[in-house]
Amino acid sequence: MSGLEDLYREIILDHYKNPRNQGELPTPPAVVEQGHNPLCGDEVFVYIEMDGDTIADIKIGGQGCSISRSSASMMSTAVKGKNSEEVHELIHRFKAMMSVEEERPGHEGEADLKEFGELAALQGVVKFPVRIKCATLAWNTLNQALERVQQAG
Amino acid sequence: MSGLEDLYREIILDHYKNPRNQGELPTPPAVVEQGHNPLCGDEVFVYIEMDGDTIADIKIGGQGCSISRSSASMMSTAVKGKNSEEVHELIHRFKAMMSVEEERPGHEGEADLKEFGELAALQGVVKFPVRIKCATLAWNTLNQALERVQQAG
Amino acid sequence: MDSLSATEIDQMDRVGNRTVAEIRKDFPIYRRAQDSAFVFLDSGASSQKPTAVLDAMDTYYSTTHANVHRGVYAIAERATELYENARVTLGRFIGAPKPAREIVFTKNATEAINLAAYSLARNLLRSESVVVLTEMEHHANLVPWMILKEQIGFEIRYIPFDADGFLDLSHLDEILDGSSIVAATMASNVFGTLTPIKELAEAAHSKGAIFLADGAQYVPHYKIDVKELGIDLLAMTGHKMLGPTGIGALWGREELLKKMPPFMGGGDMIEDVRLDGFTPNEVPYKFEAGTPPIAEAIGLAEAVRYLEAIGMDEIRLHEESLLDYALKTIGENFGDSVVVYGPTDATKKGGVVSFTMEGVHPHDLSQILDQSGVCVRAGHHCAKPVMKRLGVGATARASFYIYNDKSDVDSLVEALAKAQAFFA
Amino acid sequence: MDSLSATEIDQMDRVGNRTVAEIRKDFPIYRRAQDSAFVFLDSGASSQKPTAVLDAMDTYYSTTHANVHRGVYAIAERATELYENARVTLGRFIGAPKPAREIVFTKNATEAINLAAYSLARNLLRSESVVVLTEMEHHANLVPWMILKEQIGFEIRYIPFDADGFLDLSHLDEILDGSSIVAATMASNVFGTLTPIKELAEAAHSKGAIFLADGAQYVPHYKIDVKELGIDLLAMTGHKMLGPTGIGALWGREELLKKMPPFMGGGDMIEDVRLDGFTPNEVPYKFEAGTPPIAEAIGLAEAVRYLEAIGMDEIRLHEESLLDYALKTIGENFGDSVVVYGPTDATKKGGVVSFTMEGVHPHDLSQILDQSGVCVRAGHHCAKPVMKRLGVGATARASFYIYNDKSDVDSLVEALAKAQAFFA
Ligand SMILES: Cc1ncc(COP(=O)(O)O)c(C=O)c1O
Ligand SMILES: Cc1ncc(COP(=O)(O)O)c(C=O)c1O
Repeated sequence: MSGLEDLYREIILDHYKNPRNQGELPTPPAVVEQGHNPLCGDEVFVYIEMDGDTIADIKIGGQGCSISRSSASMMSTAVKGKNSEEVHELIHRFKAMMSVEEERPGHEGEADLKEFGELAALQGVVKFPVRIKCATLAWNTLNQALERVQQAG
Repeated sequence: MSGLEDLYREIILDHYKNPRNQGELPTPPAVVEQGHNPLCGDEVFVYIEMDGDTIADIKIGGQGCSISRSSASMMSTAVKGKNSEEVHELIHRFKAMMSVEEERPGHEGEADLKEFGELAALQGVVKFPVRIKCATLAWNTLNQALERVQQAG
Repeated sequence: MDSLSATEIDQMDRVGNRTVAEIRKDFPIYRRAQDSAFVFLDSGASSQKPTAVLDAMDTYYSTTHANVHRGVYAIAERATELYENARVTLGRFIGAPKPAREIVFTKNATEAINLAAYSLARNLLRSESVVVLTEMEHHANLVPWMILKEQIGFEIRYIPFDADGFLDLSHLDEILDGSSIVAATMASNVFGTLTPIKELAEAAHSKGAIFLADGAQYVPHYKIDVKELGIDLLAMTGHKMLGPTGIGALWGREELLKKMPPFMGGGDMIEDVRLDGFTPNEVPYKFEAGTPPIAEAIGLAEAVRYLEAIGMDEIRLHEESLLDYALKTIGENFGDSVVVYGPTDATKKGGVVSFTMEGVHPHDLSQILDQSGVCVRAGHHCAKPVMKRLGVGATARASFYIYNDKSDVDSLVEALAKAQAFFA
Repeated sequence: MDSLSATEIDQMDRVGNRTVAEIRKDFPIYRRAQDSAFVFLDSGASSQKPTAVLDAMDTYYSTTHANVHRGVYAIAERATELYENARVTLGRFIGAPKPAREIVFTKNATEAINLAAYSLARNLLRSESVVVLTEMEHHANLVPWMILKEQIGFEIRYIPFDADGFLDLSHLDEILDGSSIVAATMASNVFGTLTPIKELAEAAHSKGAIFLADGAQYVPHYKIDVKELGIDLLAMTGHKMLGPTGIGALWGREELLKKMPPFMGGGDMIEDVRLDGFTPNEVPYKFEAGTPPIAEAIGLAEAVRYLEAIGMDEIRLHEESLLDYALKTIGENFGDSVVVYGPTDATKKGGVVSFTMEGVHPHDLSQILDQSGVCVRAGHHCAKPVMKRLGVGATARASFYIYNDKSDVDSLVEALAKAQAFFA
């Protein structure tokens, strides 16, 4: 199974099998956004409950592959308790790591990998272009949820 | 200019340069039908005036290439004075010669070529498939004009 | 599987009088793949192409290319002739009574269905109309109707399917009541199940409705006679039947095509254009706007000749034997940990096996199989309503064609076992 | 023509730093034609294809073919990558600000215009709306609007052209008043004249209208920068720019594309489908229903690379020199017996000469030229309203591209003289 270790790191499989923050939140006060991967049918629901400008709670629903589910799970732990600017920065950096940002911030992204903690495990996905959409699905959906919060506010 | 004699027989060029029965007829009593060759823009107007079941007069208008104009000109002399059954038979046989009838009547068509008179000169067109539409344009238009007569009658 | 007879094995390793090994020599992709395993089980998505098809297109481009229908010079005439002959070749292949006038070339099956839908809608559909589809349609036979519904506001009704992936016809009469158009796939691209097309066509006609068949998954694998089936319109796609990409076709009964208004406008589909309007050309040209996929039509005709030389009945027999073996082997090896969707009787379906493996998402499964050179599709197969009914987001799908043999099924099963171990 | 300078002759016999003789070696059709004369002057209808384009497609089919966007296995990923790279290659070629999201692949320019027309019509056109076209459009940019007008009932206004084949902009402001869409060709396929696209786009925008440019005859021959021109939508076709048949594209500003509703429905263009409706995918996928012309997109990208290597400015210079020579030589040899339509100033038009010969119908002319191996188009060039304005049923048209040289023009003139003698 050579080549696959890059994709399926231990930690990814762990988040896949034991997803964190799974479930729903009552809306309102939470908002929920649904994301689709049109290519494979994966779906994610991202519930966020804000406390002022901070994500007080987050839950993940839906179904998907190991990459999509583990990325969502890791994301949920990474953003909980962060304010919207920090979250946006994280989204930006995550997408840069997935090389899907229009302006790729050069090697900056790589240098910052350490701070990514567990998320860095998803780096190997870049070598499997079709799977990038799996990894970014939850992040794009979170972004939309934040936009919804902003519009409502 | 080898190969072209088959297409451009003397008689064809003669009808092209000196078209017979050119002009219009007052409608009514005549009927007129317009035909288009969608591929090249050639147009033909066929005017027929019936006397009972017989084509008493026919005039040809429009514009087109040598094949289209000479075929119309020869047709006009061939059908004038004939009754509709005879004309339909002629249309059928002409189209058979052009090999565009669904059921091709085997070699029958060829055997009958003599009776075709001048029209036989157009036989060479078959070797130039794109030009077949030029040769049959007036004939199809005449057919439509006869249909119109019948519907009106 | 020691119960396999020699005949059964033989059936899997040959198609008619040719061995799969021989057939593979006709497909250049198997040459490239010689040093690494290449177990292509995704012909349901798109088939590979034989050299003859590629050569037909190259020869065309290298000797005769010119735009069709308009040139009076020799290569333009020859190009026109090749293009029109391709129409007749495809028409005859499906039993079209008037092949030269009933085949409309499109870029794929999807365009064929959209063409039919847009054109029929204009004359036929009002806000009170009813269009009947089935719940197991590919998006290609769902979304065009939904787009038109948004604009016109008619009702869409669905013929449901049962747990085995067969259409449930128990309420057919009711469902079809008042319908103007009935459109159904001939073979499910998820289950492989065959739909009772003749029966559906008759039922539609008894209500005065027009019947459209989506043959995308059927025409590549079965002998078909549109007249015998009594259908009105048939959508096909070239790339699933050994032909190139960029070509498909709509067949329609001449009388019906004549009544249908044009869809797209442009060159070639007109008889006359004035600034104040236009007169459409005759069928089938009325529906072919602009420069058509000329080389692609020529390539598709060559694919049809290739299929005919092998024999459609032989192809079906071959696929059925592979399917039968695959269903049995998967069952024996994985028991309940692999769920196969659709009937388990190989005679009732096409060469398609959709399945899920417990604990391994189809996406991951496909990725891991790829490490063993095994190519299967993973996803919703453009049939999201079917997925919803099955209660899954996606399935994995293996599909067979003439270049597959017993060893491919064995490779699949082996790779599945590895995947199961990896995610255990 | 003894006044021709060495530089002028050189200009006709080379393109940039390559001679036409060298370039012809890249085009297999010139190999086949070596023993008989082959003077191809119909690139305006469809161009020939270099080996590089055919090879790119063959290599794709022989090593990587699989359906795109859906497979997780290696060759499907690679096919997707090649297809998406082709999008970017074409987008960059025309200066698209966001190539990956702004190029929609279609089967030809005609589909591109129909897509734009059908989609825009839905949100934008009502019975009181106004669409402005020009009187010198190809049917591809007339008939789609006429079909929609039959359904919606808006007004179509035309910008007229003058005796030289230039658009007459004297009443532009009036004509554009109240318009929602303005659509114009960038280069007339009959006269070769160039239209003032930037000016038209600005005028359209000043009225709040969307501007669509038909680049079918322009993109193959000129450097183009959509951003610089300020247009909103651009239709292109592959087969006129060294690419294969079966591929074209619509470029659109991302913001505009995002607002436009889908045209055809099917796989790949959706984000979600339920039995009660669907959600469209993001741009550009929203407009690409069904399996796209994958190999064709890859072939077109190769054609773009080939054109770029030669240099668009060099191509224009070369064609201009041939055009200039052709206009002069025809004038000198045939005087008033040959009428050339459009301007006689080669700097103001593309490499197209439309003409008629007294006493010889264009159809007959083309047939006789073919005997000398000279391929020109005869007919209405899918621009019947233009023919009507000129008061002719048809013209003959010679058009130039990179593989033409001075000897081709000389052969044309010689063959014309023979035809004149034959019909004298
Ligand atoms: C000006 C113009 N527009 C549009 C088209 C249509 O191109 P296609 O037939 O490739 O769709 C053509 C080519 O015939 C053209 O010359
Ligand atoms: C049942 C069915 N219908 C229609 C289609 C659409 O075919 P295409 O993508 O070639 O238009 C497919 C293929 O994906 C299919 O399986």
